[in-house]
Order: sequence, then structure tokens, then C-alpha cells
Amino acid sequence: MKIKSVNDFVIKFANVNGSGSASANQMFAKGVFRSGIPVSPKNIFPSNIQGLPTWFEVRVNEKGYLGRREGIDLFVAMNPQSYQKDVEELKAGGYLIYDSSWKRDFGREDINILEIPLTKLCVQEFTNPKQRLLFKNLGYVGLLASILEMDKDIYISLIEEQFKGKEKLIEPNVKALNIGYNYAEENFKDYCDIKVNKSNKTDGLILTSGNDAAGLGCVYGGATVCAWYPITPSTSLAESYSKYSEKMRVEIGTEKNKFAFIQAEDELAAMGMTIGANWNGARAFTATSGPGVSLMSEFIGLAYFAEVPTVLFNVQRGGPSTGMPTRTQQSDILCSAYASHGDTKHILLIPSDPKECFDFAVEAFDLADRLQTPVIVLLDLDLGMNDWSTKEFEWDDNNQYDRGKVLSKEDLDGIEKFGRYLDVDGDGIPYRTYPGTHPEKGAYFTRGTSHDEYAGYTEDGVKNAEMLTRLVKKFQTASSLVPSPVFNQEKNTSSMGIIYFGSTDCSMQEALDVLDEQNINIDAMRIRAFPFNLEVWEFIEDHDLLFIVEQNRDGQMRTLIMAEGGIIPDKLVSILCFDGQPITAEHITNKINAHISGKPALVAS
Amino acid sequence: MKIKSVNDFVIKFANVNGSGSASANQMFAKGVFRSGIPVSPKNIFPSNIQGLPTWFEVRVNEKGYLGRREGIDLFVAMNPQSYQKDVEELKAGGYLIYDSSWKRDFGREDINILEIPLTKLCVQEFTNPKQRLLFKNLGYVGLLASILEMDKDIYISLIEEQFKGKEKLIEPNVKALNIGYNYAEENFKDYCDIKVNKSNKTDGLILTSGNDAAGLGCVYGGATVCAWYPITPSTSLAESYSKYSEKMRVEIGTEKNKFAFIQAEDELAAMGMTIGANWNGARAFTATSGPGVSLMSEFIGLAYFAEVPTVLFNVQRGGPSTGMPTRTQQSDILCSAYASHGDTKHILLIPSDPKECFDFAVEAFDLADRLQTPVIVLLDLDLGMNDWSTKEFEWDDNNQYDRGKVLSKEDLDGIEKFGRYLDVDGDGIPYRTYPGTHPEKGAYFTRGTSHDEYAGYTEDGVKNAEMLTRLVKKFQTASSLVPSPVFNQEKNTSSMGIIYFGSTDCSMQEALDVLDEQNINIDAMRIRAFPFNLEVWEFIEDHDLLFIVEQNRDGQMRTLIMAEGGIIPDKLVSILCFDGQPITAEHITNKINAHISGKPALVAS
Amino acid sequence: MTYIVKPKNHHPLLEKNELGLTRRDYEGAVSTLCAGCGHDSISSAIVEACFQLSIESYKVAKLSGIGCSSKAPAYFLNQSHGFNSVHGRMPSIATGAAMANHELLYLGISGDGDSASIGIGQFIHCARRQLNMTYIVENNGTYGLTKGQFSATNDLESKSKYGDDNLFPSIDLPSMAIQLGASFVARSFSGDKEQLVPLLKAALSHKGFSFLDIISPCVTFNNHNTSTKSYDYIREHNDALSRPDFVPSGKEILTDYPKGSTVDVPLHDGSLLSLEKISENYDPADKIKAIQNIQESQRDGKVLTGLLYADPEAKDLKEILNVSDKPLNEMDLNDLCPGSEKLKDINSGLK
Amino acid sequence: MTYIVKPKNHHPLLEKNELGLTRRDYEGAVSTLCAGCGHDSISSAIVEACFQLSIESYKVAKLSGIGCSSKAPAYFLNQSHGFNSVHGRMPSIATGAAMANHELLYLGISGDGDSASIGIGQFIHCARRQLNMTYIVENNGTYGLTKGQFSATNDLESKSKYGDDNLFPSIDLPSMAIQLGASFVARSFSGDKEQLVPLLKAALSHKGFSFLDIISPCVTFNNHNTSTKSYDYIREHNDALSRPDFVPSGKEILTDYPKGSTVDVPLHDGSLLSLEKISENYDPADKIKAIQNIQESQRDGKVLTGLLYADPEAKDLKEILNVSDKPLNEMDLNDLCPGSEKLKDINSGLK
Ligand SMILES: Cc1ncc(C[n+]2csc(CCOP(=O)(O)OP(=O)(O)O)c2C)c(N)n1
Ligand SMILES: Cc1ncc(C[n+]2csc(CCOP(=O)(O)OP(=O)(O)O)c2C)c(N)n1
Ligand code: SF4
Ligand code: SF4
Ligand SMILES: [Mg+2]
Ligand SMILES: [Mg+2]
Repeated sequence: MKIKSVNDFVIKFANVNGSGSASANQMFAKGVFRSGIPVSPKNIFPSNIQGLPTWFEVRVNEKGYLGRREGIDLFVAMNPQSYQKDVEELKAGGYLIYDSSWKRDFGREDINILEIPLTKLCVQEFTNPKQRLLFKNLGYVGLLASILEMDKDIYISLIEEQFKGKEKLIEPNVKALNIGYNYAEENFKDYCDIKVNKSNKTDGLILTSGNDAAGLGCVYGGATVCAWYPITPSTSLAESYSKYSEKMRVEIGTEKNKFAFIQAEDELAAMGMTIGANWNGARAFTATSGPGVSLMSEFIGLAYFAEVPTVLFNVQRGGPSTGMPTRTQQSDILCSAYASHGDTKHILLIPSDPKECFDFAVEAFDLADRLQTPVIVLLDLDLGMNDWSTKEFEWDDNNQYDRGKVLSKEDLDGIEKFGRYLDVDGDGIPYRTYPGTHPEKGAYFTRGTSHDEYAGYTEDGVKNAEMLTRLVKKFQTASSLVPSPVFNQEKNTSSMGIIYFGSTDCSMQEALDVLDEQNINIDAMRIRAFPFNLEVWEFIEDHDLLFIVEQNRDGQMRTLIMAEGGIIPDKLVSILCFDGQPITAEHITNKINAHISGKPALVAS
Repeated sequence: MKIKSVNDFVIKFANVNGSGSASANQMFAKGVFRSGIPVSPKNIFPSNIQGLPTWFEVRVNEKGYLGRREGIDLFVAMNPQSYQKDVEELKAGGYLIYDSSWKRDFGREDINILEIPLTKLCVQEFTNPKQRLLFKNLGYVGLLASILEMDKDIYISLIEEQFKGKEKLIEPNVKALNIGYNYAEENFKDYCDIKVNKSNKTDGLILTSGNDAAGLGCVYGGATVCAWYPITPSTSLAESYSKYSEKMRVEIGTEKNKFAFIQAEDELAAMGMTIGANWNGARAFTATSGPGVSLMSEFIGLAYFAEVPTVLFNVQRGGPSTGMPTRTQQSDILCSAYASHGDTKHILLIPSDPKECFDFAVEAFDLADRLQTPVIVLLDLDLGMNDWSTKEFEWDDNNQYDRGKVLSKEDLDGIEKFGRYLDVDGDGIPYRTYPGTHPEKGAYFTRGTSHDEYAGYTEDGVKNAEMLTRLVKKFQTASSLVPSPVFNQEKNTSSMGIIYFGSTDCSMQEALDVLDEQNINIDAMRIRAFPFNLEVWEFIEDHDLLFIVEQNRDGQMRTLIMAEGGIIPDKLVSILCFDGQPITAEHITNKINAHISGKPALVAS
Repeated sequence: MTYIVKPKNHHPLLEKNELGLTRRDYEGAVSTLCAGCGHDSISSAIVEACFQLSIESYKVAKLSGIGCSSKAPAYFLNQSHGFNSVHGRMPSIATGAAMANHELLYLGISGDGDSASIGIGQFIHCARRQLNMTYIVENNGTYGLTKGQFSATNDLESKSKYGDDNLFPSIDLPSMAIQLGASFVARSFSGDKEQLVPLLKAALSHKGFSFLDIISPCVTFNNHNTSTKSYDYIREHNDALSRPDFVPSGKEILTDYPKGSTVDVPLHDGSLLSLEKISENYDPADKIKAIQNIQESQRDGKVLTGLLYADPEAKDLKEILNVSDKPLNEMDLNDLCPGSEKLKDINSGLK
Repeated sequence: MTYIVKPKNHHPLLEKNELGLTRRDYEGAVSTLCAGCGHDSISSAIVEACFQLSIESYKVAKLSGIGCSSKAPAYFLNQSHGFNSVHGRMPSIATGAAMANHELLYLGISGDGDSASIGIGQFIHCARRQLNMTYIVENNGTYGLTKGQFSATNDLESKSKYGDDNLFPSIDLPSMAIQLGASFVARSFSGDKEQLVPLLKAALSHKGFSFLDIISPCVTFNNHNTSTKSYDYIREHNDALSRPDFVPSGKEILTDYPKGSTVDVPLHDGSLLSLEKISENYDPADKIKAIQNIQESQRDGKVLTGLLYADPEAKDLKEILNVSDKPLNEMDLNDLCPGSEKLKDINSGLK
């Protein structure tokens, strides 16, 4: 039996990390994307630099279902260490490609094996030992191009683009590609029933990661200071900001930077620098992951209480503690929403694809400035580090930055007495001044200790309670400013609803279609921000039963909804996945089916 | 009009801090206590060392109602800076005592003013300028002894005890006391209608603070390592441990310490040392307050996930951020229960008086060892730093420490293969070994990264999810081990209930009696620990309407109950106080009355 | 030894500087520190230095951590913005602030607890980054605000007020700062205004990381006679390297020291720190020697004060990072946003 | 220069030490570090040193932070308990552990990111407390595990693999350690076993805070020719102070160095670190000189290796705190609980 399919399959690569495979696998995916079919490459890498098993999964799906799907159709198994486990994942009728320089019996009759002696071929063709190793990877890309009947020229262009400026390298790379391609043309002509046919489903799409997009969004959003400390999976967000800034933010003539990029000594310092810069009127941000958020929590409380705008990207990884640094989770919801001791609440923005990462990065700075408080943008490893087929970035040149309530020298001249923490407008948001604005007016003392409307230190507890109560009002104001939820339907038509958020979106779209096919009518809402606004509460109100889909153990979003909304908990049913892999559509539909039918689900939570 | 009362009044002192007043005021309170009447002295001090207004409130109440009560009966106003505000607090018919060396008109006709030219008298009697200042304080204590018709000898004994070893100081102190006493005998004989009559209501009671008690509890509980960093209001807890250890934990003969007391460089280090010592089989703890807990949260997550016993005392103060360091709140409930990123939950113990601080300190070590996880004991400034009339400490010499599941060399000899994280007993709690136990068996690697049952590093997400799920089971086990709630009634008889915890207890007892007098029948439960056990849920289940009394802004305990229990939120009504002062019985009863009658409460929340 | 010599001509409070301002204009709120606290003397030295330099207060940002010392910024320069941050983290706040606008003058005030314990990492890395700021540690060898615990700058020989021994050696912040890249490092004593004010003026005029370790006795918790940070102890053990005089740029050099006995340290703006040599060991340009001097004097039980090290040529963080001259906080969308066309290019690059 | 000289007599893996154990018995799990990583050489030097000293593995606690270097403890001494803690916080874990039981040998492994950036505060204070442990920084000038960012020990002249300049001066951990109270400080190179093994043996035998800064090239991210932490660069610029030999207590001193050219450092247990002088500057007992040496050689572009400083008489934290000799973790209720009678007294005192 052979699996037969056009533009709809999952291919997985098993390699050894540090061997250059990720970029070859990425190239394979990009080739499919350029053929006009949406792809979702996912790099499943170890927390180590070299020598350990690493995998790379690419879902190819013309309909645009790009969530993870279990069951592999094609397996490129290049790592003998993991053969055993790898082969098990292959569906019956699937295809196994392996390096037959060392022949092997896989003990499965129900799969199709394509043998290619890659090492031997590379040893024949190349003399440099590094190249011999590296080019095996391009070899199997060539093979895939052949058996999937793809346009080889796409890959040749990709190679040419990659080595622009180092043209000498183009030829050996193309040669490597051809090794596999030609071998397959000779040996596997018409063997494989999975095909990639050119299509146009990627029109208007780009292939990029959430971190890359968010970093770019920070450039467009006017961030000028980035202070960070390296941590997987957030590092590439800061690096993206730096890369794009170096390209587009250098003063012509002086060659000086219109940005400051600082690798801090740790996360506490990174957050302190971010707060200091924002206090002084620059848009500044930091990016980190769980352990960093824990370390920053004292500072987050300062920014909350002293009302300093702050933007923090938390690219979530598997927790708790150091946990699974190279796996994905959505398990920092509570620690982000309630970060720091005392009564605190923070704005969360939760994008679901790279396009939204770009948009929300821009919006985060507007919200932080407008609300004078920390804004935490929650990504996760899957969204942040993997490339997604996402809508093109857009920018309206009429956009303006909302710098919030900042008093200029002229404003101050017109004011009798400036009160930094006075609620002048009744929205809970006071006015601020930047240092150095006015020679006589507007200076004040920023502090994390109790203060009055004029920023004076006070130990009057009632006064302090007033300030705390104003912060509640400000948070209410925030709920009308943050992005609204997105609904799958124009009008609710079911008594059941699904609530989901973030990177789950891609599996959810598929799940909803499957449920629809199964005649299960269910409304769906994607939460995009905290505090929850009226539309969120109305949706919850409107339904008797709500599934909340989360990639964590404790149902943290459910907790947040109950805590904030006074929602009857019985109607909130968790669907959880916390094994570090992105949730699948199947997982979701199985759980829903099980709940509806009263039978246990087929997938373990 | 004169207020008339025996053994039931509130006296307040206004002083300048750094002037030695606190110890004189304390002595006044102790004198009342020795007269057999329960007292609750409360020091309301500024976050500064010298020269700012400071107050000291003493409630004297024979019935044992020792919560804060508004409205002052007697005011000893020794600080002209705060006269204005101080006098306002005095009830009509109340008594004002002030230093009439500088005469003053207070503009209130409805109060009784007792003038004593303290400065002048002290200048006459003493030559040393320091003593002239200091002894004013004892002067008014003497005056109080006279007008309240107390036994002066009690104060003379208190002075003698205080200066044991520095006998030279007794005489001038007694002289100072007499200055005030004699002046009052001459001028105010029978003037004041408030009296202290000897009683026996302090039999079986002691006068001490929660921090002192908890530090002593750590000594009795077998803690040998204390690592901490100074922060108000937790400092005196660590200092109490050190003081008692130096007294009772020095090896006879060698004069060496059976404890290690380390002032760390910051809270992160303090927590690290605590974890390191516990990992190595010593009972170790740290004490801190909100900012410290925020800083410790990465480490708390490590202890949770690596399953290292850890005891942390969080003496809560006014938050958020640096907030009100010298005021009280119960606002670290959520940040303690869910401290750290990822899915985490921690044991909380919440004592309500110094006796329970002692008991729970002891219990914390047993629970931490038994459950191999962080145990956070939540005190607050009011409970921690103020002296309370509390039950005597008790110790049963048959007590044993529960060191939990620790394998000895002999145990290991009998085991085939040791699995550090194997759930052998089905209660979610694995076995551990101390380093250095066995030459060949039992060594393992402790880590905050994902691991399997044998403590081996794994990136297998399903395996990791199993470990996380076992931790949920362990937390369930915990709920049956932590202290049960305390009920006010033997059997529930009302459809309404009150839930409260911690230092609120003292005002709650009074509030319940008042409600009873008002014929409002209401059941009450004091929560003493998290996770909540069955009794907590049953109580909630049993009532249609539940008031939750908390000293924070956001109703954090209510949030925790909803989040953990799936409780219908409409039936949970918050009664909140977050102005940094301990909640009063009146505040509670007003809010309850208002809710029941549907009218707004008289007290602002 | 230079102090106790009171300033010769008494300046009336109402004297005016180049901006037409009086000393009063540089004051802050009334101090709530203990009477006699060294920190208050430092505040008044700062007032004096800023007055003399004719600094515009509103172009100064005052930053601090938590502690008695960290409260001090409230007690000078009322017209400056202040930021009283969290314990030990002033340096990172300063770094971010200075990146946002390099045109202000950044004055950080910290304590020995704040900088040598919880904040030592930020102190080190801030020095290493050569941030253009003046960083003052008001060093009293104790945790004033939390009531007298030993700090990490307390000396091994010192005892607490209550008789406890300090068990650990002291951390010497100046030698650390020199090692790490600070380009202006001095030590002084709160009780010696004649030395302190010129040093402060020079530090404020210096471009780069200027560090001042100012011994500042805590009268309440660390001024007893077994303390090595008491007024008496410092007066007795102070070993001044030099008697400094500060000459602002464009002014003639007028010192009354005998010729040949002075070293002049020219600062980047043309002003001069003119120093009368007192000690022979004195060469403020030699990094390694400077550290050696400090350590030898410490070994010998002396407290070396004066300018310890200066490198007037050093770069600062803004230059190192090549940040543009227009302050980042003044840039608007036109300066910062690459616009839709560039985004189209980026989109095509991601196909 | 001492390395490249391979050990003369090859020791077969199966040779036995005094405990009857072979080198194999001191190994750990198979390393998952990159082939050629300096950290692996250090692991094998540790195996060698422990083997030669006949250490009982189960009496060793291996502690680390986070990083490639911090993974290393998994790759030696399988029978020891290990604690791979959080980033930069190994010193505090070690401090607590050592207080709980002073009888084990504490071996901490850290990286330059782990110790010089996020962990610098803990490093400093652990040294200052004179904790009895051996603290190794596997110094590669980079953040290996997060893929090659500069660390704070990277030298100013160094460039990254991708051509970026390192903009900031390096932090020199050994001079810091000496200043702060470490009583045994050495620097070595992962590629120089002949120097490293005796130093390790001495460090492990020393009572007090022993610090080893071991240059350990990162072949993946910091071994290019513009790096100053590459194998080639270190081989060329290594300036060895001495050729060490370690003589355990009770053994005769047998060195083949010419008489008069050696310095012997006696350790507290009677063992000797015998050093052949190579450099003239050599005097491991002079603190101030040691720091000066390090800094001068750094200024001159050399990497000074060998024993930099040792004070065999120094106290350790347990002694300083006067902690009892019976390990605290072995004490039971009888040792620790004052009992009900004492409590009655306390109650009466609180009336
Ligand atoms: C995170 C945190 N930990 C502890 C404290 C408590 N605290 C306040 S000030 C201080 C020490 C102050 O010492 P220092 O910096 O020397 O200032 P000084 O009062 O001596 O001038 C401490 C520990 C705090 N505010 N925040
Ligand atoms: C709190 C925290 N921040 C950041 C990280 C990410 N991180 C892991 S290892 C590392 C740096 C390691 O560098 P180094 O200590 O020099 O070790 P090397 O890998 O070079 O041996 C960082 C930043 C983390 N694990 N935890
Ligand atoms: S306690 Fe010490 S440092 Fe604080 S204000 Fe008083 S004298 Fe100054
Ligand atoms: S990345 Fe560098 S430090 Fe990490 S294992 Fe590889 S060579 Fe070693
Ligand atoms: Mg201090
Ligand atoms: Mg490194």
C-alpha cells in the first residue's frame, strides 16, 4: 500500500543536531511554499548544540491547515540513533527515506522504503570532509524534489539566493542537490504517490517566524531601546529587532544608530533598562521566556505601581523551572497576568500567527504608552521560532504612534499644578512628563513606594488605597482598548462554544471544520488580550458549555476567566495539552467528541 | 462628658520615631497585660529611622477582643507635628494627654485634656540631654499608671527586669516613671473614668509577636540553616531564630553552633542557600516579604519541580512594589500560591496568632520534608511585628520530626534500582536520598529541566507530562496533610458563611459576637492552609452566600477558591480592607449588614 | 589630611551663580534622615557642586535604589526628575534612561547595601559598560534603613553597635570599579566638603562612568567606637592622596598650590581637575598602580581618599554603541518607522 | 610554556588507585557536548585528579548552574550526587549544601556567562564568605548553550564568529576572587592537562574557597581566529607562572625540578603543591602582587596561568560561623529540640 495524496501530507526529518540539517529542511519547506502550497515547518530540537537527535516536521496542506498533525506520511530518517522510534511514527503506506550507505532492516512490511546511499555518494563527489557531511542534507532535498515531482529550479534559485555574495558555494550546493535528484530520477521514477503540484495558495502569504515578525514590529512600532538577556526561545526576537534595525535604522550620513541594543547581564537588568528607557520617553522593550519572567517580577510590579510603560515579550517554553527549554507551552498565563507581589494585574496581548505578532508588537507600544503600565506579549516557542505561512505584513503610512498622555513644555506652561498621579480625565490614566522637559514645572519623583496624586511619598494608607483603586479603574479602561476577540462565526448559533488563543489557532481552524463535518455545531472565540472585554464576557454568557483549549497543565486561562469574570466553573471544560508539542486538531476534536458523547477521549491530555 | 470604662478601651500614643517611645509604650502595654487584661499593642511606624511621626495603639479588652478598633479613648499626644490629625481621632469624652511645656489649644470642647509639662519636669530632674529626651516617655507611662489606677509596682518590676545587668539604670528610670506618676497623683486624682482593674484573663497567655514565635518554632522544628536578607517586616523572624539558637543551640563543651545563620547578599541567594541545605538533608528556611518573594520566584519553581523541601516565611506588607513597607496587608496570596512560571502550585500555611505561628513553623518543616516541595508560611506585618496576647507555647516531648521519605544506606542496600522520581506508594511522593549516603547506590542528578523517574534528563514530552501529572497527585495528597480549617460553630446552622484567614481572626471573633447580638446567624470558617481540603469545600458547598474577608484589593483568596474549586462566584462576596491598617470588627459587620440589607456599607472598602 | 580646614570665605546662601540661581534653588525637600547622618552632608555637597557648576536642574535625572542613602535624591535638586527604583537596581534604570536621552546628566545615588550586596552585579556591569553617569555610593558600612545589619563594605575589624563581630572581609568598590572600566574613580568622606565638592564637580563634568565611594557615617547604627566607618575613625585614618581643585572649562587655572606639586586632569569638556599631590604614590592615570595603592593602604589600615583614577579620554556607552546624537526619546515616527515600501520589500524577501 | 608536552608514561585506564578503583569508576555519562569542546577535557582532568587523589565519589557533591559547562557534572563522577540548578545561582546552592554537611567535598562547575554575568553577585559573595569548595569556571568567552553571544569574560580585542566586535572589556574573575577572599586561585587551560591536573588536585585538597578559571575553548562558537579564547590563541599567549606538581599528604616530595627553583605550598591536610618557578614574578602568597601580575600580563596581551594565589592558613565559612563538627544534616531531634521545659521558661519570660 502506498499513501496517495496531492499537496497534503506530513513529512518528518530525523537528523543529528549541529549537522546543518535544519537549514536544508527549511529549504525543502520553502520550496514547497514557493510551489504555492502553504507549509508549516517545525523544528523539534534538543537543548544542546551538537550530536543529539533532532527532528523537523513539515506539514504541507493546500487548504491551509497548518497545525501539527500526528502520523507521518514521509520520513527522511538520517539518524540511526532514532531509527527505531522514527519508523514507528510512519503511517501504514508511508514512505521511508534513509541513508542506505549502511543497509538496514526496519521490520515493517507496511511501509515503502526508498534507499539512497547518501554518504557513499557524497564521499564519491566531495573531498572536503565537512562538505561530505553537510551535503548529505541537500542530497535528500534533491531526492524529495524528484519523487514529489517538484520544480527543481525552485531549489536552485533558493541555493542561489542563499549564497548571494559567496557565489563560489553555489556550484557545490547545486551539485549536492543533483546527487539526490538524479539518483531518484533514476531509481524512484513514479514510485511515490505523494505529489506536490503547483498551486497559488500562498499568494499574499509569507513564510516567517513569530519572533522575526515581532522584532520587525518593534522597529515599525518605534522601539528605540532593546535590552535583553539570551534565553531560548526568545533570543531570536531580540536578534530580529537588531537585524532589522541595523538595516533600516541607521542615520544616513553619520552612520549612527537610531536605536540602542543592549545585551544585559541578566533578566533583572534587562527589565530595569527597559523601564528606565520608557520612563525617559523612549519606546523600549525586552524579550524573555519563563525563567526570565520570574526574575523580572519584582521590576514588573514597580512598573505597574509607578506607572511606567513597559513592553515585554514572553516567548513561552515548557515549564516549570528550566523545564523543556526547546519545547512549546502556553503555561505562563497566570504568572504573566498577575506577575509580582501585592495586588497587580497586567495587560496581555496574545497573537496567533506571525502577522499578528507584527501587529501586536506595534500595538503593544501604543497600549503601554497610553496606559502607562507593563504590556506583556505572549508568544510561544512554536509560534516564535518556527516559520509559519502567514499573511503579508501591512503598514498604513498614515499611522501615528499614540504616545499617550505626555505633557510638553507648552502643556506644562498652561497648568497650575502638575499632579503626576491625578486622574484628570476620569479614565484612571494620569499625565506624565519626560525628564528635561521644562525648567520649572513637571518634575516629580517616580517611586515604587506609596505615593499621593502629586507623586509625593505618603504613608497615609487611605490615600494609597485610592491610588490602588484608580489602578483598577485604569485596568477597566484598558479592557476597552485592547484587541477584541476574534469569532469564527458571525452570530452565535450554538449553546456550545470553544475558547482558544495564541498558536492554537492553526489547529483550531482545522478542528472546527472537522466538527462541522461531523455536524457538531459549535461557536468559537479566540481571545487576543487580557483584560477581557465585553465581547469576551458576552460570548461566555451566551453559551451553556464552553471548552477552553490550552497548552498547559492547570488550565490557566480558565482560571483567569473564572477569577476575573465570576463565571460558573461547571460550564468551563478544559482541553489541555502539555507534552511540549503543539496541540493537534485531532486532539481537540477527540476531546470535544468525548465530552459530548460522555465517553473518554482517545487522546491522553 | 467623660468616657467611662473598665478594662475596655483603646489608647493611642503619638511620638517622633527614634526617640525611644516604642519601648515605653510597649512597657505600658505589658503593664496592663500583667494586670491580667489582654492587650494588643500595635506599632504604626514610618519607613524611616528618626524624626518622623510614629504611633502606637493599644487596645485593652478584658473579653479578649484584640482586633483593631477605631475611635480612640485615650490619646497620649507627644508629637506636635501630628497634633491636628491625632486629636481628631479622639472620641467625644475621650482623654488627651500632652506635653504642656508648650501650652496649646486643641479647639475641641468635647474632650478632656490632661496637661503635664513633661519636658520641663525632665529638664528639672535630669542633666544628661539624652535622658531628658528619653525619660519623657517613662513619664507619661507613670501618669497613665496613676490615672488608670494601676499597680505602679508592676512597672517598677518591668523596669528592673529590663535593666537586669545594668542595675545603675534602674534608679533613673524609676525616677522618670515617678515624675509622671506623682504629677498625676497630685493633679488628676480621680479625674479619669477609664480604669484598669486587676483581672485574671491573661492566665495561660503570653505576650509576643508572630515573628518571635515563628523563629522559635523553627528552632523547635529542627531547622539548622537560616539564610535570609533583611527586609521589613520579616527581619525580626530571622533574628528571633538566631537569638533563640544562640541561647539553646550551642554545643556544650565545644561552644560550637548547632545551626548556621547566614545573612545572604540578596533574596535570590537566600533562597538558593535554603534549597541547597534542604537538598543536603538539613532543615533550612528563609524569611522575606513581598519584594523578596518576587525575587525568589525562579528558585521557588526549581524547588517545586526538582522536589526539594523548602520553607519560606512570607511576612506580608503593603504592596505592590516597595509599597507600604511598614503597613500590613494580605496581598501575596496569589503570588505565593502560584509563584514561578509554568504550571506550579505551592503549599501555604496561614497562622492567625503567634501561638499558631510557632506551631505552623514546626509543621512547615514536617510538611516540606514529607511532601518534598516548598511550603510558604504567610504571616503579615500586624501578626509578625506586633505583640499579641496569645496562648502559651506548647511542646510534647514525644513529638518526632517527620523527615519524609528518605532512604538510608540500609534502605538502599535493599533496593534493586533507585528511582528518585518513582511514585512507589501511589501518593505522588517519591523517595529521596541525601548526598554521601551510600558508596554505590542512590546518587542522582537534581535538575530543574525535564527528567524521568530515574532523574535522567529527558526531552520526551510525554514523560515530562507524566512527571507534571504526578505533581498534581502529590498536591492532592498534600490537601489531606495540611492543617484543616477551624470552624466557629460545631454544626452549620446558617445559609450564610464567612471565610477568613490569618491575622483577621482577632477582629473576626468580635464581629461574630456582634452579629450574633444583632441576631444575624452566620457560620464561619478560618482557612489555615492551601491546598484546600475537603472540609473547606464542604463548608462552601453547605452555604448559599459566603463572605470572604481579606486584607487586599483584589480578593485574592476568593480568586484562589474559585480557581481551585470551581465555585459559583456569585455566592462569594468579598469584604476587603487594603489601607494598610488591620481590618476592624466594625468594618466586617458593617459590610455584612450592608450586604444583607442591600444598603451601601458605612465603611469604605 | 585636608579636612577640618573649613572653607575660608563663607558663601552666603543667596550668592548667585552664572544662571542667576542661588544655592536654595538647588535644594530639595526637607530631609527625613537622622540628624547628623553623613548622607545629608553629601546632599549638601551635591547642592554646592551643582550650584558652582551652574547646572540646570531640570537637565539632571536623579536615580536611586532603596535605603536611607537612596532616599537622599529627594533632598536635593527639586527641579530634577527623580527615580527611586527597587533595591540594588538603580544601575539598570540609569542605563535605560541614559540610552533614551544622552543629553541629561545622570546622577545615581546608592548605598553600600544597595550596591555591594544585592546590586553588585548591576554595579559591575554598569561600570563595565562605561555608562556616562555619576555613581555615588554613600558608604556607611551598614544597612541603615533596615536597622544596622552589617553591609559587605564593612571592615573585618569592625564590630556592630551591639558588639557582634563582622565576620567577612570588606568589598572595595573603587578598586573593582577601576578594574571594570570606570574612567573616573574617587573616594571621599562626607565630612570633608573641601575635598568632596571639587571631586563631585569633576565627576559630574567627566564623560564616562564616574564613581565616588563616599564614606558617610550612620550616626544611628554605625558611629560607635568599634566601627571603622564612624566619624572619628575616618578622621583618624583618612589618608588623602591629593587636595583637589576644580576649574570649569574656559576659566583660568588658579590654584594656590606651589608649582610642581600639582597634577592636572583635563576633562573632556575642557575643564580641569587640579590636584595638589599629598601622597607620593599619586598618579591618577595608572590603573594597575591605582588598584595597588588602594589595596596597600587598606592593608595598612588607612582609608585612601581623593581622586584614585581618571582616564579623561575614555569612551562612553553611547559612543561605544554608536547611538545617534539626536536623543532617542525625541525621535518620532518619521525618524523611526521604515514605512510601507520597505515592508513590501521585506514581504518579498520572505516569499 | 608547559603544555603540548604530553604525559610521559601513558596510564592504562585500568590502573588502580588506593581505593582499588580505576579511572572508569570516576567517569560519568557520555558527554553530549560538541566534539572537541574544552569542557570535556576539563571533565577528564577532573576524573584524573579524583582518581589520583583516591577520592570517594559518593562523598562529592557536584553542583552547577545552566550552560554547556554546567552540564559537565553529568559527565564525571557517576556515583556523586549532582545538582544542576538555575542560571548563575550555583554558589548559593553550594553554600546551603555545605552548611548542611561540611564533610562532603563540594565541586562547583560554572560557565563564564553563568558566573560573570547573571551570577557575578553570587560568585563574589561566595568567595567573600570563604566557602570550602572548589569553584571552576569553564571559561570560553561565550554563551555556548544559547549559541554564541559574547560573555563578560570575552576580551575587548576579540571578534565573534560572525565578525561582530566585542565592545566591552573583559571581567577578570581570578583577580576579583583574590581581592574578595578566595584563598586558592589559579588559572589554567583545558588543553594543558599536565598543568591542570595537579592544580585541580591541590584545589580539591585546599580548605577554603578554591577558584579555578579554566580557559576552555568553545569549538562551535568561539574558536575562530579572531577569538582570544581559541585553542590557537591560548597556546600562543599562555604565560605559565609555574609548573605544578601535587604531593598528597604523607608522601615524600619527589619533584624532578632543580633545587631552589621550586616553591612549596603546604595545604591544610599536609599535602604539598610543589611549583617549579617559571616566571620571576612568582610569589603565590602575596595578594596584592598577585593581582598586579595578572593585570600587567593582561595589559601585555598574555594569559597568565598557574597558581596565582594561595593562603593555606585561611579559615573557611564553617569555622567562621563556628558551626559544630557534627554535620547539621545528621542531627536529630535530640540534638536540636530544646524540649518542653525550656519552652516553659520561655513562656514565663513572655508574661
Ligand atoms: C528586594 C528588597 N530586599 C530588601 C529590602 C529591604 N531593604 C531596604 S533598604 C535595605 C538596605 C539599605 O542599606 P544601604 O543600601 O547600605 O543604605 P543605607 O540605609 O545604609 O543608606 C534593605 C535590605 C528591600 N527594600 N527590597
Ligand atoms: C534565567 C535564565 N536566563 C537565561 C537562560 C538561558 N541560558 C542558558 S545557558 C546560558 C549561558 C551559558 O553561558 P555559559 O555560562 O558561559 O556556559 P557555556 O554554555 O558557554 O559553557 C543562558 C543565557 C536560562 N537558562 N536561565
Ligand atoms: S539610620 Fe543611619 S543611614 Fe539611615 S538616616 Fe539614620 S544615620 Fe543615616
Ligand atoms: S557549543 Fe561550545 S561550549 Fe557548548 S558544547 Fe559546543 S563547543 Fe562546548
Ligand atoms: Mg549603608
Ligand atoms: Mg561560556
